[in-house]
Amino acid sequence: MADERGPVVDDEPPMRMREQIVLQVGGRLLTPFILLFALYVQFHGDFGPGGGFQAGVLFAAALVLFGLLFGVDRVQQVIPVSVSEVMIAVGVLLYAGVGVTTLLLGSAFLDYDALSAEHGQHWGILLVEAGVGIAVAATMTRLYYAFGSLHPDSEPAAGEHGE
Amino acid sequence: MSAVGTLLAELFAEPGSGWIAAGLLLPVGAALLVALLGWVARSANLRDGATVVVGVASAATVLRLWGPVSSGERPRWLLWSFAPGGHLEFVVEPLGLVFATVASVLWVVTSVYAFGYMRGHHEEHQTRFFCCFAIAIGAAIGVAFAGNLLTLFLFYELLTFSTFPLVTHHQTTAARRAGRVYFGILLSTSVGLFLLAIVWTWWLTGTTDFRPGGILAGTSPGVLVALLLLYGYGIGKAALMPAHLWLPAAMVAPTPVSALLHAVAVVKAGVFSVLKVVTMIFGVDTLRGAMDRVAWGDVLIWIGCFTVLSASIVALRQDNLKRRLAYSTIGQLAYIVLGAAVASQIAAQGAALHIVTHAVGKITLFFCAGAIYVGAHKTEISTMRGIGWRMPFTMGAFFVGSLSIIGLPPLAGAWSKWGLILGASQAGEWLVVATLAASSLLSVGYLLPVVLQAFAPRQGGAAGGEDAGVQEAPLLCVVPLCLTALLCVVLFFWPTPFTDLLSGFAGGPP
Amino acid sequence: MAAAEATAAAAAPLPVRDLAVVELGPLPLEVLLLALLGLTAVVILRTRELFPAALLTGVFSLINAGLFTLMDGVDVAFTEAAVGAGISTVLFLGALSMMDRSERQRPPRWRALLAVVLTGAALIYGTFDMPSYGDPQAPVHRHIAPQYLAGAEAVHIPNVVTVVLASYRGYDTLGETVVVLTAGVGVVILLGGRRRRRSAGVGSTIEAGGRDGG
Amino acid sequence: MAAESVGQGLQQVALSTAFDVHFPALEVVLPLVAAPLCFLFRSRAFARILSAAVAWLTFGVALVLLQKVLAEGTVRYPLGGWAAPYGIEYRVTVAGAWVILVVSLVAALTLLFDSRGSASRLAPERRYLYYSAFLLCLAGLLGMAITGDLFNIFVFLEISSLSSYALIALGRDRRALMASYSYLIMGTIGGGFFMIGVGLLYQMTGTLNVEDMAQRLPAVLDTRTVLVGFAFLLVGLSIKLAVFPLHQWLPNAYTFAPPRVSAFLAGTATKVSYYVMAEVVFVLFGAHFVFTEIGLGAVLMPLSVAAMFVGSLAAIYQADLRRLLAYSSIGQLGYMTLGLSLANVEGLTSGLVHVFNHGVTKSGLFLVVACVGYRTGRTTVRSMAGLGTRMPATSLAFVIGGMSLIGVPGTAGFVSKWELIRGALAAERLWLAAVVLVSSLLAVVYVWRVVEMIYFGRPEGLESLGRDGEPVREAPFSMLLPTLILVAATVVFGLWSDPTLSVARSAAVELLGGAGG
Repeated sequence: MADERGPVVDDEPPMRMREQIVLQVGGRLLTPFILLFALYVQFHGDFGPGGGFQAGVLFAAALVLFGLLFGVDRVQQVIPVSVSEVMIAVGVLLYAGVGVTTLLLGSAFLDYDALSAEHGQHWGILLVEAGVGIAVAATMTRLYYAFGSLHPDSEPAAGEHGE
Repeated sequence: MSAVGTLLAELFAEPGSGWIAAGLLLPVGAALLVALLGWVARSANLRDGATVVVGVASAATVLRLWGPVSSGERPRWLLWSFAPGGHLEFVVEPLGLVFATVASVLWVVTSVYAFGYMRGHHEEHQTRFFCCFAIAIGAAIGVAFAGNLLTLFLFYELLTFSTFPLVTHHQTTAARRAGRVYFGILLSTSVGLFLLAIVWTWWLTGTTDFRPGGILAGTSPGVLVALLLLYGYGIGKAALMPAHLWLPAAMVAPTPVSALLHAVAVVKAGVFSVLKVVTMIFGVDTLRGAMDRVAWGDVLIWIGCFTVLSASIVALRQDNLKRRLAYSTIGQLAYIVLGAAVASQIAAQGAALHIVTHAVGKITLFFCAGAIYVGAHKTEISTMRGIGWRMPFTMGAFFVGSLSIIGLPPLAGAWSKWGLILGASQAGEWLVVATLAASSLLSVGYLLPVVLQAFAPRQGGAAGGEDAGVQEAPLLCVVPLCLTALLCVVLFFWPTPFTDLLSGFAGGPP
Repeated sequence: MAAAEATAAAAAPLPVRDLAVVELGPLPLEVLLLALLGLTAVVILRTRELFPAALLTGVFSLINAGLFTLMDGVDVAFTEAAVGAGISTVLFLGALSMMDRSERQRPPRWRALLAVVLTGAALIYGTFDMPSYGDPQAPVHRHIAPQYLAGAEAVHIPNVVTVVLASYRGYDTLGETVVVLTAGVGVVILLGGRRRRRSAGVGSTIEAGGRDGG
Repeated sequence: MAAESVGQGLQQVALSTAFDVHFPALEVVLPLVAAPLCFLFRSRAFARILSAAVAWLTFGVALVLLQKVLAEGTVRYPLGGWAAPYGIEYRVTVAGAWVILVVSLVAALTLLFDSRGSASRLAPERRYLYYSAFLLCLAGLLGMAITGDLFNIFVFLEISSLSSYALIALGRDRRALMASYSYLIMGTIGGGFFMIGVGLLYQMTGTLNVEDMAQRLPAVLDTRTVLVGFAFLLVGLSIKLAVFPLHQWLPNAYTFAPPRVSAFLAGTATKVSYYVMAEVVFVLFGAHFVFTEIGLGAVLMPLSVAAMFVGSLAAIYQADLRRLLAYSSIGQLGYMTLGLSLANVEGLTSGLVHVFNHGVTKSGLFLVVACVGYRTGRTTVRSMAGLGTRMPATSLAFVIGGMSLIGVPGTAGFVSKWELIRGALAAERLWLAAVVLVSSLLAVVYVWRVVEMIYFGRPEGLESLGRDGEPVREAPFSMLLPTLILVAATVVFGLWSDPTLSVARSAAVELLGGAGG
């Protein structure tokens, strides 16, 4: 174990990877497939293992991998911090929105059968899983932004604010 | 809205309940009015005028209840239940009516005196003072009319809280220290012991209602005596030694407060509660039986006797007039506790009467002490030599009050002391009789020297430099104290309203 | 045995069929993985260097995922692998990049050790009366699960786990999603106000509030 | 209902068409939806108005629910339309409705409190995050009290816990971070224990619905698994409830959190845990098992008494007002758990009525301290010196709230204490009544220290100046109003205790009657 930490522990661990050409090429190739796999897991949750939660994590993992290799900035060009935050809320609201919709349709909260007599369960599950996926992916990405973009010299500011 | 409606309906549902409400609420109204006029309108005269007007109204309301009560009615007012097993209920019976009368009538007198004193002294925060004063009187009337132990306890605590700002009026370090003792003792005894005793009673009987003849019949004698002890010390306002310490400590207060505390509201609420508990929770017969059957059944009597004698001896040694009066009060309060502890009807009546006579006598003495302070700026007895010639009314009243406290005819104190001694001797409590006799001698020893000192011939010519500033206190101070001194005399010749009302109050169910 | 009968009785609504209880003895692979899991845990505890410790937690999660797979909990294993071994390791590393990388020497914490031992002992004690692993008569399999299976079949969703999570217990899953949101809000509250200075250039440091003090 | 539906596939529960059937769901969903909305719109003004509106709405809904429960008995709501043991069911009991009423009331009033004083570590333009976390915490607490499903309790426990860690960490003092961290560690252990307990019980019963589990537990009560599961549930909840000696996270958390957060959490968080504990003890396992067979009373009662004394004693020695109030809370929680450990109607009633009485009192007091902190810039006992004349209303509020902590007759605190004493007597324990009374004398000491400082203390030097360098004056009306409402409630419900007591009593009767399903 002690040997393995060598290249990583050096200063600025994540940054160092930018110079590893093999990793970069491999990562560039892998990322789209991971994203695709995430989508598969998302929508195949009805039939096989998986669902929104796992898909969201996978999706974020792809972004994280990309970020580790090419820098957080590059990821943030695609998904800015503000977008990631918005998507967290959107995911949760999508889920809760399904519930509110069924409730407004006169059935119980989250009673998918209110959506459609025949396919209500399918639609409902699809929608809420999408909500979970969006929320989880966005949250994980946001967490990564929070931790991955910090540097040892950016100590928390001491400033305090009144309102 | 309906709640208010129900309240009003209940208020006048039973005869007399409206008067009870008025008696209780008028002082509260006075407090509000005082606050309004003092803080908002900022008019001292209006404020003080309002106090007197409402005070008179409140006294009249209480006096209005004499008629029905003496004809055997027991007006009651069930307000609401504030806890299961605890209703806020008021019942007017003779003993409570006597106490309420003393409190409300003397409130008016004390108020008038207080105007003179506070203005003569240019005291600050007078509005707060009179506001708390009014609330304290309301609380005292609440104690008097309480229909059960919990209601009594509620107002008992309200009395503690409302008098605290009065005791610590000057907000000095000394006041804070005294306030701590005052509050600490009164609150810890009441919460730690009194409330426990109430809870125990309620556990034993399932009720806390006051009933003629008591509710504890059939309880084992040992428990009864233990309970009696709990009540005796739990009601810290009765100032049994060693729970008496709050009383001398409270002497830092302005004198009208001392008069109120020592003659009217606080201490009397204490001994009244003891008396009421003994007569209407234990029942004198039940208690008598228990005391005879338990070896240490007389323990409260021993404590009472000890308190009487030691307080009197301590009083002998005090040079500060207010402190001497405070210790005298402790001794005199123990009379009433003794009257209750003897557990005979006659002694209980004597004790009840003593609430009245001692109140009138002691308030006179305190008024005098305050008047001396205002007029002569003296607090120590040793410096009062000859002031009687300059303040004849004040010191004359002091003399009358002293004789009443000592218990000499033709002054009111004689009747109550007579009743106590009679009751004790009938019950065979010779220790109590001896103590009362000894205490009378001791009170001669600590009160009359003050008078002698005041009327002693002045040394070194007429206008001694020291006495130059001495003059009679303002009229607002002198008139009330003459009035109370007069009452001491009147009550000797005309005690019948009280004696009639109180006759047989300690007996069983009518 | 009494306990086993009791559990069977508790599952009364369904007739107790005379199923041959398959005694699923511990498989060699499971024993191996469990031993590895324990070993990893001990190594994590003993390591003072935080970097390998963080990586080892990833390993720990992977082994766990393997165990879950063996127990047919594929969905759980999937999650464990993705979250435990993937994202959280990266987050650990990110957090480590801003602090000391080795733990300070500390005296052993006996109270904590005692608490852990007690908890472990209680857990092991609690397993004594559990239904055997894979016992088809276990209450878990007999009380509500059949309804879930039937329900999933009726709507033609083969993955029962998805039906249970998203529909039967969909509200729980909403709650879990909100937990994720809460975590996001918490992190944004605590860390989100800080600006990256080195790579984002000078401009962003002078944004409103500048040093927000997160 | 189970037998007929098996094999039918998805079975649905028909709901009546009236809209108020959805109130149980709305109670939790409202704040749950409002939280991401605040997060989405990133506007402080929007978040502030929305959160206050939602809190008052939940209060209104809670009122309606309570009335409904009292009139019609337990209100059930099948989430997702799935019947009880299969889906998650909201089961609004009297006790649950009572607790959500307290939680939403305290939330509504603390959100009404002008936040000018609560300087936090958030920059003004990011304050919407605060409201988002606050709403999440509210949703979590409401969800815990309203749900009838053990795992669902855990989920909402996590929501409320996580958000409260974030909220506490927002305190202006840097020590807030450490306080939040240690609460996080303890809270996570507590939550984890609860989860383990739920898992073990699920193993033995195959269900997560509280009532269903309660029916199936008696058959397996003598197994070691159930026993251990019960222990884990109880210890986990005890941590969240700050039962002595698991209380150590509480003082720092309440001391360093932003003022309004202290006020909110002090009035609600532990109270909800109390309700869940009562539910686990009386509904899930039943008083007979818990108290007769296991003898929990022999453990919980001494611990409660210890908490009463240790908490109050520690409060006496605190220099910081909020820490003083926090230790006082530990003592007051002791009264509540003592009531629970008596396992009779009076005892449980006292605990449940104290949920309201203490919640209102303590939140009011924390708001008083917030007012003082806003004007003086400090929250030490010293900072109260001489406030009696300069902040008369605030000072009076503290005195009244303090009296309620002591249990002075006429305040709400007395009502709870009286009921507790009744409980002790009903359990034939006169000494316990004496202990309760003596312990309240300790409250006199710590309250009186502050009161003396208010009316007798003399500010020295710069202490007479507020934080803006000007003389200290009365707090602004927008801060005073909610504070005074809470404090006035302690007097109103101290004198007019019929409504609070009767609800608490029916809740207690219901919980005790729920033994064994």
